[in-house]
Amino acid sequence: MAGSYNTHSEQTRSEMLGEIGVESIDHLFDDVPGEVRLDRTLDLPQAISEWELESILKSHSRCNQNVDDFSCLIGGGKYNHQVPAVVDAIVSRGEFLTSYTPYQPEMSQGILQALFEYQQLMSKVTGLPVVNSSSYDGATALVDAAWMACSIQGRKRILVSSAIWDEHREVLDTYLEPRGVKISMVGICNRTGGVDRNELEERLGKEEFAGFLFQSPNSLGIVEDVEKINRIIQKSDCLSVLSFTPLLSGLLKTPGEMGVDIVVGEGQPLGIHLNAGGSSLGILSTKDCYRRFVPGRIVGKVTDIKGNLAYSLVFEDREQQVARDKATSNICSNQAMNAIRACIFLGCYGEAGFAGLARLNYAKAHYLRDRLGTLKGLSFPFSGPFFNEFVVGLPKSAGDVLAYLTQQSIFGGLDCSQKFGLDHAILISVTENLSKSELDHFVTQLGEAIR
Amino acid sequence: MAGSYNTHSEQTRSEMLGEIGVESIDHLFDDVPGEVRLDRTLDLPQAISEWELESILKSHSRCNQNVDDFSCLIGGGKYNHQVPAVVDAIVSRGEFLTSYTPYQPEMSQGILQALFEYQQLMSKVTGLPVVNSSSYDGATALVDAAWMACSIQGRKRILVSSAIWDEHREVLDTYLEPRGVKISMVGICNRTGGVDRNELEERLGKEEFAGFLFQSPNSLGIVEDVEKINRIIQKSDCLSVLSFTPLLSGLLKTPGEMGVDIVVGEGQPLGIHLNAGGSSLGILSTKDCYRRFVPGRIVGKVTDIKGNLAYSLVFEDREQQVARDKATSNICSNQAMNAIRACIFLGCYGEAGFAGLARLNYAKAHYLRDRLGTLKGLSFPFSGPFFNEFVVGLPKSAGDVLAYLTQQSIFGGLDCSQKFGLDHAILISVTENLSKSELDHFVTQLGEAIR
Amino acid sequence: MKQSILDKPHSGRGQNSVFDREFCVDGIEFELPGLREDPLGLPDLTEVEVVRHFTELTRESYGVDNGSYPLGSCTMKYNPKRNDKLAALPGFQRVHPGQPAETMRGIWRVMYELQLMLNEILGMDAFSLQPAAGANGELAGLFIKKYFDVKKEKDRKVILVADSAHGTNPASATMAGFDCRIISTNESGTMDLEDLRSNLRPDVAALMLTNPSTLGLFETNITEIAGLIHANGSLLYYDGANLNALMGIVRPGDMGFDVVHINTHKTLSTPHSGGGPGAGPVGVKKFLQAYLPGPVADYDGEDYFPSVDKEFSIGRMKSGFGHFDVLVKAYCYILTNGPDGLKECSENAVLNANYLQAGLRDIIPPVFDRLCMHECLLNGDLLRISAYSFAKRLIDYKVHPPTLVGAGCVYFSDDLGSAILIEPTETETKADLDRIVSVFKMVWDEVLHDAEFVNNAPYSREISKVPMASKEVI
Amino acid sequence: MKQSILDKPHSGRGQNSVFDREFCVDGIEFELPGLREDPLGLPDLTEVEVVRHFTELTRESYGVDNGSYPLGSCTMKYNPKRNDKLAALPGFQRVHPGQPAETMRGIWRVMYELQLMLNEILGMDAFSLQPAAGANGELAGLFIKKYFDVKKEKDRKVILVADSAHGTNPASATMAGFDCRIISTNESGTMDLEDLRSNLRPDVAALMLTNPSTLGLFETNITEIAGLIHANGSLLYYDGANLNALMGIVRPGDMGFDVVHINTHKTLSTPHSGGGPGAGPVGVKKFLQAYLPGPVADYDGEDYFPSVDKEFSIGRMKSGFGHFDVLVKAYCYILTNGPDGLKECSENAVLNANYLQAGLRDIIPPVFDRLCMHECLLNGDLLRISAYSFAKRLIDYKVHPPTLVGAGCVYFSDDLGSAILIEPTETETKADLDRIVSVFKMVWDEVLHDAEFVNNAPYSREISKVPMASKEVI
Ligand SMILES: Cc1ncc(COP(=O)(O)O)c(C=O)c1O
Ligand SMILES: Cc1ncc(COP(=O)(O)O)c(C=O)c1O
Repeated sequence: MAGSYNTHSEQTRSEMLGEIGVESIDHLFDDVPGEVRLDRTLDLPQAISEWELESILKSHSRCNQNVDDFSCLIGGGKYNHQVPAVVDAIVSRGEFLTSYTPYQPEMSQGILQALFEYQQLMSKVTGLPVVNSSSYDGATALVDAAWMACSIQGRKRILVSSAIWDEHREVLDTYLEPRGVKISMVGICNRTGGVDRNELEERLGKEEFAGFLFQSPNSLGIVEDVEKINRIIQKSDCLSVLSFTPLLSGLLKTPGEMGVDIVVGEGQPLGIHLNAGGSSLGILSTKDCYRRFVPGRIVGKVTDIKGNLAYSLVFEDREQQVARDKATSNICSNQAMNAIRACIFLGCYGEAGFAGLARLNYAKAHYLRDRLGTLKGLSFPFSGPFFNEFVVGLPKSAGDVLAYLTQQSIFGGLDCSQKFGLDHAILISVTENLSKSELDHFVTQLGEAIR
Repeated sequence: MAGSYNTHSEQTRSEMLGEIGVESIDHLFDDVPGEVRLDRTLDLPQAISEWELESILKSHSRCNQNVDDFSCLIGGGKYNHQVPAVVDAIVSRGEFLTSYTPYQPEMSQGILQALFEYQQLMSKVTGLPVVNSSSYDGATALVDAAWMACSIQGRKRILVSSAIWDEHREVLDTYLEPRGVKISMVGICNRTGGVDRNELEERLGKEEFAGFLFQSPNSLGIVEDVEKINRIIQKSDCLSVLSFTPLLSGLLKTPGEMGVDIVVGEGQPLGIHLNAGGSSLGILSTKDCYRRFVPGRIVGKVTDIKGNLAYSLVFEDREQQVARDKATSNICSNQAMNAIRACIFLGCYGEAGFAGLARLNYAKAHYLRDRLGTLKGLSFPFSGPFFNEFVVGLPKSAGDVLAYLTQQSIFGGLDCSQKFGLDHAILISVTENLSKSELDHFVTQLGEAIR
Repeated sequence: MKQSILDKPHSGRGQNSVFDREFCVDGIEFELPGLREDPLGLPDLTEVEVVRHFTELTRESYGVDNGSYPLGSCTMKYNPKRNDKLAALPGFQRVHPGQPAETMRGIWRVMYELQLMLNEILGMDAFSLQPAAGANGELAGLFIKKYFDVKKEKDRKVILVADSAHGTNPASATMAGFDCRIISTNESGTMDLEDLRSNLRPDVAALMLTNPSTLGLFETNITEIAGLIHANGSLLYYDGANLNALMGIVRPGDMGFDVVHINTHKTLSTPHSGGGPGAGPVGVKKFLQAYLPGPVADYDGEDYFPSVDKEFSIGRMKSGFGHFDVLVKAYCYILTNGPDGLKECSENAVLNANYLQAGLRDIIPPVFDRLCMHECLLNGDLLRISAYSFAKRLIDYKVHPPTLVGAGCVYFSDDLGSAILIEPTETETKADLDRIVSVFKMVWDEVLHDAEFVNNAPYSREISKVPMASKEVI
Repeated sequence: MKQSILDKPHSGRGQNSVFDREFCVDGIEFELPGLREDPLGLPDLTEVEVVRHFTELTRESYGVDNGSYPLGSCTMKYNPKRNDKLAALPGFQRVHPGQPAETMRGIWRVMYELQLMLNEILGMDAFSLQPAAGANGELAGLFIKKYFDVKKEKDRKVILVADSAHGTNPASATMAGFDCRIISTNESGTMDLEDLRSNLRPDVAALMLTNPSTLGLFETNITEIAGLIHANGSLLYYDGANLNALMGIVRPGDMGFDVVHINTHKTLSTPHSGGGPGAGPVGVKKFLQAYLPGPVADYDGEDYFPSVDKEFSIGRMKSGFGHFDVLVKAYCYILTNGPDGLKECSENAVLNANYLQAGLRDIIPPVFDRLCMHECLLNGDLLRISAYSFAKRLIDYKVHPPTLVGAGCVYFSDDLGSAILIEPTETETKADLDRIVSVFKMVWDEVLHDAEFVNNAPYSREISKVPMASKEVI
């Protein structure tokens, strides 16, 4: 017998079969028609011990470079922010890690409270009262928001800024096309790199949309003037849907304060590892009046039979397990533990730390931008304000430059050539994790690369 | 203000000072004579953030090679055995990790039980009923045993096998010399590599010793014939003290069964990381009649006021906090969490797994020994039986050979030249962690090295 | 209810280690639109306060590490610690998805090999690891209706689902732009073939089926069903939530399924983490391979890399590459078990469920009197109190309640309103199972003596019983 | 008492993953003397059983992560999680001590820098990081009597210790081959200088002193004491267990101490892990440097490496190189705090202790009516029940009892039999301290109303009160 986690000895199995009244394990599967049963052993590698497993996985992991060994200036929606050790320490505790969705509030007050506090803290960050206890990631949260807008407005047309992440655009297509939602795009202002507000106003004046979806900082790193955009939207009968980086609230008024109807975002910067593009967190937040359109789990307060307050999953009649084909979404498993990561992250940094973090990101990115300004041959195609990410025009192929930098142990940014009329260009992101000497080294190496 | 873990704002400090009735923080230190007070800031690096700390430590850690990246054939008392992930997962839980010595049994039944179970499981492995809840490491446990023997026998003379680890010998000297204990040595049989039993018998016949200290496998990898040695010891009025590798009990009769009086050992192989020579575990076990001579903490059962059984530290009148200058030892903090590691390790492997592990170590080591037998130029100076470690004679300088192997990402063993009449020789250790292909690769590379 | 993190007295210090000596932020003018002046309202706590707060919250939670968790349809088996450890290797965890492909070959290798292993376990030809969870896998699978568009069969607008289907099935159908038709269950607990036949019209794109069903029974007529579906030109969709019964024994692909999804957090032991992240790989037969969401992992005999069929792929299901951090644990699980180990898992899962069914039949008989698969559906009608209340008392004996109406995500039709679905999984020992049975019997005895007492359970937790479908307090 | 791991029903499977397909062990003849035939008697459990068992045991334990732990003299401050994480880096954790020196330069660098930082914090000239814990550091420090041997002053056979000294002080003295003489404490809680003078004879090798003392008070006469000791040709030994009061404020080296040890698991925040491992670096003034136990870390301007003074070193205190895994956390702690942060730690530690002393003085006045340092010694005589029983009731309010006779390792002479030593540490917030005070007051009120009730506390734990010095049940 094999397998590290199997339990019974042959003798125990016999005993148990005896109790059941069945002769052999095989007979347990009598319902399976003989003609489809597998008549051979699965063609998989044979079982291995813990140390063999460890050596195989370590060897695979060593085939990857990682952001500990490289300076990482790649952003594009996922960022190499510090994950406080406290976050990892808490979420690895078995009571959280090995639990299921908390269907039994009596057994799960702790995890329900953590999710509730996620909703509360995230609500501070978005400035809107309702937060679901997670969508899959920033991209699917944007889909969720788009669909919410359609449902709220009873209209299957949405208008989208062309400066959202490419991946998000792709995901919108995947989900909305089969559902018959029509997507139209608004371009950017070639000077600032922000949404072309004139075009926006024009489009909204001419057509009816369920919502306008835009992003800040946008895919060129430009921090949009949310208030101005919102004012334009409000003149039409269309909802404003903002996809934002939560860290921005460390510096700016919250989207809610600025009048956004539905706020979504990628939660990865909040204590979630990069995971090679693996699991992250979709933030989704909205106004009270739209609560019944929200997808996914919501934790709220109920009373137990003694009348005491207790946390519980609430408002389930929107969800698939109750509403079935009428549900706001099909989401069932979500990103609960990553939401809790974000909650602990916000708890660790707190008011002062969260603001400090945003400031430091700004300061480092602007330091680098200024230093790069001294390099001959670079250009900065957009004049709009930026936070911790910006576009640099290069005098030669971005691919070559990035390849050179990779050889110097630098992930130098993302190629954004041939977009928005750019020729050779890269999108560079800076986080608190980059030291001054790393930034200076990057400047030197980029200088080398474009010589 | 600086520091990541400090609590109070300036305002809180003022409030608190007000409650105390002191004007300033400075006044709290009025008892410190002005002439010795530090009148400057400590000359230390300025405070850093979590990510800076992480980058510094990662950079230091990268200046070391490690046994994940290298094939490790170094043993010599510490071994690259698998540490089951379960062990790390449990001991990192805050309830255990951040607790103090369990002085309050009511708050600490769990950790007391874990330590009690360590004592129980370790007692199975040593074959002796009494186990302390840890000495610092194998070396200091040997000192502890030596001093126990002296106290029991009222005699400050001990006889020691010359084939114990060099480090252990050094540690014996450090501790026993100031205390006036005389150490005599017994040589090895040049043929087998085991204790020279004739010399032993002769010495014991001539002089009176408190105890004979020997080691198995000894520092040449030879598994001593404990029963035979014990029979010799028993003819004299001297205690037998064995320092052993606990894994040996996976294959052999326990030292207790073979009649040893005090068993000590290095517990590192039982779920404790190598830690660059850092914290490990001293095993100490003995017969009931010697219980009052045992150093360190012991966990036992007591009754609470309702008459129910409870775990507690017991038998403290031997210890420094009660007996003070009459104590069996000065040990206070010990290796509790490493003892718990060993306990979980034994729990994970269990009867079958522990035996299996010992067998596998034996099998792999003997496979390598056989393969090396086919290489020209090597010699095997000792004929005694071995477990997972053995000496190989080289045709050229061990230093050169090991340096060559290091370049091939192999930690090839420990230099044991110029000892016991050896010329060029290395001590090679094999654990379950080395795969067949690594062993084969080692044979090839060693072949290259001695060409 | 513990004190909320927002109500903790703020120490007023906050995280004062957010600084970099080389960057003074104090003097900076932030040139951004909409600078904030008021505080956000986040708490300012010290690190030890944060640690204590969340440690305390974990202590009011319950996972597989704490005891039996026989939540039917959720397959709460042991989550191996070694997998958690290896998933956290920096060469996995600290890799940015935007890195050049040649700096992440190991990632693509793991994904590629996992795809192949899933092909073999499920009898499919190709997998995409993109979907974030089971329901997302369903959706991906249904988006493959693009196949019909390409075939110019645009009128296939209906998805058939069993009446016992998990809620995600109809919800996914709607999200993919379909209408649903429900197929009923017959007396023996399997799909009613008559009803199926009568609903199988040209507008049917696919039948979604869980096998074993959410009633814990194997669809004995599966080959016939597959024949009917295929004869109609429709696709047969496999909801793999219950795969744990079948590994190494029978493969969905061999049963005739064209599209499948699995939940790695069920069958393949990845932790469910209180709700997620999970992962929901979607697999297909050869003729649908080009439609898979991408990128998928590919291999050219030398390098491992991402690839996607530009023409046919249904597109991306999410940003990034699928939940690598979760998937790598599934990969570890398969490698550790090997083919014989996986088969034994399924054998023991079914053995354990039947052992429980047999042990409990005196007090809670099976709904369908036959052998079950990896979970048993028991009839709570004879219980004298509601199954809901009965289950709450189990909590006091440290047994997580099984799935039932009001607890767990499975859908039971009205006539199954008091059914109890128990899935012990293979990692429970016989002693564990015996204890579960004895706890049920103990509670049963308690009900006989003092139903009111049991009705007001649990007594051992921070809060008292929360009534079913409690109204939210705002 | 939970079921023992030895009493769990053995599943009979054990760890069946101990195998290597390439090495069949079944046929092997093991050529070893004394092969075993009978089982050892270890349990055979599945992995989930092991995880559940030990998880359950942790849940019946209490650490700083769970709440206040004001155990006097133990300095139970917050143990930063980042330090645990970094100590586990494979480049630290998976390094074999027998590796060639050039493959472990990073280890020696950390140790070297830590030695220098300790020199600076303590005002000493050289440190060895070898000792395994505080008591082991003491022993190392006392072995430095070799200095007298070299100086041919072999008759210095006596160590002076304060009557309030920790038990390890006299025990270490004995283990180092000395006799002890006890120096008494005067009315104001500091060392009785008269008694000291009268005991200061030519046979005295050293005076061991904790400063602040274990009574929580600073030895105001420290310079005078140092003068006396040195005039006698003896050494002044510093037991650094209470260093947490003094960082950045006053340095033992500047007070005249010749030899010091510290406990990293106190002042420098390394977890005490339920008893250990700790670490007890030992430091000396220049003239004793050569005697330090080795190897110590050294640096030649290029490389970091181990070194030892072959002629004078007292030798090795243990195998390996000192508790690197613990020491690296201390190193992280110092780096994170920086000089100002460390000073603030000590300031706040003293502030917190005095705040508690002030808050509690109505019901439990200080033994010595003056400002205390990092811990306060309170007089439990007025409590109406024993301090031991009083403290047990605190447990029900989730406050770990402070140090007192029968709890904690500090030694109190008879006249201090009901004293209570409280050390909150700097990582408790004002709110925490206020809660501790209110809990004490609550219990005080309870005593007034129902002393018997308090006497039988605690009520919230798995077991009831264990009487002081309970007899072992065999
Ligand atoms: C039968 C069935 N289908 C689908 C799902 C949804 O899977 P997920 O929660 O991974 O989205 C579940 C989950 O419980 C299920 O049991
Ligand atoms: C004053 C004093 N000295 C020495 C020690 C012994 O230190 P360790 O437990 O690290 O051996 C302690 C520990 O509590 C102490 O408080």
